[in-house]
Order: sequence, then C-alpha cells, then structure tokens
Amino acid sequence: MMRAAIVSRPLDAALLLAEVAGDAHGATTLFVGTVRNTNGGRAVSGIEYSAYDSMATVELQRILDEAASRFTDVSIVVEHRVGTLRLQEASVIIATAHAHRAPALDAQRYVVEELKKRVPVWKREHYTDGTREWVGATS
Amino acid sequence: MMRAAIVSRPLDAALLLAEVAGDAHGATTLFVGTVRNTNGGRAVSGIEYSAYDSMATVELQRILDEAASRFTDVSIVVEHRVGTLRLQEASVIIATAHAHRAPALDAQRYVVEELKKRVPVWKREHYTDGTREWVGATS
Amino acid sequence: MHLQVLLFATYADAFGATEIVLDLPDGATVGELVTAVRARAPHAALPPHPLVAVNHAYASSGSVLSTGDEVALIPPVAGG
Amino acid sequence: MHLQVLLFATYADAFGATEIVLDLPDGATVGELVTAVRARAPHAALPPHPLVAVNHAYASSGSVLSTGDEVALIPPVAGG
Repeated sequence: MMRAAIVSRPLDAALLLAEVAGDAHGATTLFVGTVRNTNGGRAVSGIEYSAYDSMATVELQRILDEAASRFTDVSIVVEHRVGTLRLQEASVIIATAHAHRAPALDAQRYVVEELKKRVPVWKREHYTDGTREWVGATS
Repeated sequence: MMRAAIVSRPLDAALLLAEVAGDAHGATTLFVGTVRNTNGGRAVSGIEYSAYDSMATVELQRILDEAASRFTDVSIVVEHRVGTLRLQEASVIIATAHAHRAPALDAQRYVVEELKKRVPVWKREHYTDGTREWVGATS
Repeated sequence: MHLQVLLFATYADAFGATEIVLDLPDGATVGELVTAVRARAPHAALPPHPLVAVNHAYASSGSVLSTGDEVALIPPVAGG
Repeated sequence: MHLQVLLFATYADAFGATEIVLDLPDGATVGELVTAVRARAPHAALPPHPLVAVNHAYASSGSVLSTGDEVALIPPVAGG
C-alpha cells in the first residue's frame, strides 16, 4: 500500500491508520503535523497552505518510491492538506507500517524530512493581530 | 501531559492522539505495535502478553521522566496491553507531541526502544497448529 | 519559443501574477530563463538561483528547455 | 530473613510457581539470592546472572537485601 495525495478536505488520522494496516505488520506509525498557536513569538490564528498541486503529488510519489526501495515491504500513505487551517487542524499526516518497527520508524522519518525539503507546498501564517506572512523556514 | 499505564482492555489510538493534542504542538506521532501473522516462519494466531504490572508501570514512568528531561516540553502517553490478543490487535501505543517535529519523533523512538529493552512484559505466541511458545527476542 | 512560467507564494506576490509568458530562443536553458525572468522584473525578490521545476521535476540551470515544457519557479518550500 | 521472590514467564514455568520463599542471612546480596534460588532448582533454566528487580527497580548483584523487599527474577523482556 503506497499512496500520496494533496487534498483540500480535513485529514482523518484513523482512516490513514486503517489504510496501512494489515496482519503482516507488527508496527504502524503516524506523523501528524498540526497548526500551532505561536511562531517566532507571534500569536498565530491559522495557516493558509498552498501547493503546486500537480508537482507536489508527483514529488510525494517519488519520495514514497525511494522509501519503498530503502525499506522493503513498507506501506506508506501520506496526505497533505491545502487551504486555510485553524489551530490544531492537521496539515499533513504520514502513516507507515511494516512487519518490524525499525523500518516503520525509519520510513516515517524519511518521508517527513524529505517532504519538508522537497515538496512544493507553502504556508502563510495568519496572526491574531490580523497580519499575514509567508513562512520561509520549515518548523 | 505524561502518562503511562499497563491495561487489560483494547487500546484506542484516537483517544491517545487526543490526549497528547494541544494547540502549542506542531507535531504529533503515534507508534502502534500490533500482533502480526507470522514469526520465524510460523503462522501465529494470537499473542498472550503478561507483565510484572506494578514494576512495568514504574519502569514506563521512568522512561517518560528520562524523555521529559531529554526533550523539554514533550507530551507522551503510553499504554501497554496485557492478555490474549488476536491478529492485528494493538499491544502497545505510544503517542508523543511537541511544538517541533524533531523532539516529537526523537521521543517516540526513545520510548519504544527503551520499552523494548527494559519494561517487564513477556509474550507467548500461539500458533495456528495449536502450540504455544514464549518469545525471547523482541521484534 | 514561448514558455509559460508558473509562480507561487512569495514569487507570485512579487510579480503580481501566478504565471508569466516568455519568448526565448530555441535551446534556451533553465539558467537563461531565470535571467530573462529577473530582467523582466528587476526589483522583484527573485534570487539569482531559484529552484526551478520543469515538467514537475527539479531541474539544474544547465537543463535545456523545449516548447511545451511546464516550467515553475519554486520558492523555498514550507510544507508539513 | 524471609524473602518472597516473584517469578514470571519462562522462570515461572521452570519452577512451576509464580513465587518462592527463601530464608537468607541478614545482609544477603542479590547475587547470593540468585545462588540460593539456583541451588533450590538446579535443573531449572535460570541463568547464572538473571536480571533481578528489587522494589520495582533493576538491581546489581552486589545490592544488599532487606526484609520486606519485593524481589523479582526478570526473564528477557519482550514487550511491545
């Protein structure tokens, strides 16, 4: 099971967990990126995510292909949401599963780090004072 | 939020995710250990987990204390189930959350690795041929 | 050849557009395209060596462009 | 002093009990307790240096025991 998508609806952790589940797996992991209430000392009210959708999907798929060759028989599902998200809403969820824990955890780490470096998604933070700013660095 | 427990009821990933959630967190992780259908080439029908309950709880708490001092402001909830579990049922769930992804992921890894080494829990696999065997090595 | 160049996030803001069209000689490279884009909006916040994607894959500045290529200038990414 | 020693998993199977009671001299160490346990069931599968917990914490073989201590012999753990 390998699937990557850019979506504009709320993400559902339980669905992604179920999607990678299988009785050959002994370890399942989840990474959930959420909108937090401060950044650089400023009070955040929400984050607007935008993507170069077509390339982002392809680049995520490339990352999964790389993970598949590094971590044989791993299952991975990743969804990144775009649009304006409120505090605590999930912007990205990565689910991995494998017979053993080390490849499941290594694949999780690999996908999140590569995603942060390579996938063309941008965010503009909305602050409680009404201002907005593009965020250049990943957090 | 730091909590560790040995329990004899089914584990609920969504509840543990919700328990560590907070709007100061940008990253949440989950590790789910599940019963898989083979081990060492033998067909497994279930696993019976037992624990030295009182010490296991204390040892888990020690691991969380260590994680708290290594990964400042991390939230962690861990539950390990005992009893006889069927295929795909969760034996352990670790949820972590932090403002940033690196400490959330590092804490997840730390807790799962220390748990495997130190927490007094044992498992006896039940095979589809009706035999049972204590499992010495972790998987 | 005519090339459409997609712009996103800060680059789109800087150019006031999400897409611009350039006329470049056949055989132009990614590096030459970047020079042409910068010449067109000299005061915009486009760095000398931005990330460029051609047909949904990152491309080096020496890559040769062809008519019909989907070119995009990629600001520093910040997903997750 | 009387000491109750908890047994689990393979050790419980080997001894046919989840708990045994030993009579040891005051000031006995964890190592001396292990020797006494092994002498009591010489053919049981208890290694020379098993993990031992005293009052819910792993203890070294030199640790001195006291009346009332909760002692447990810990087979190789396999949780998760």
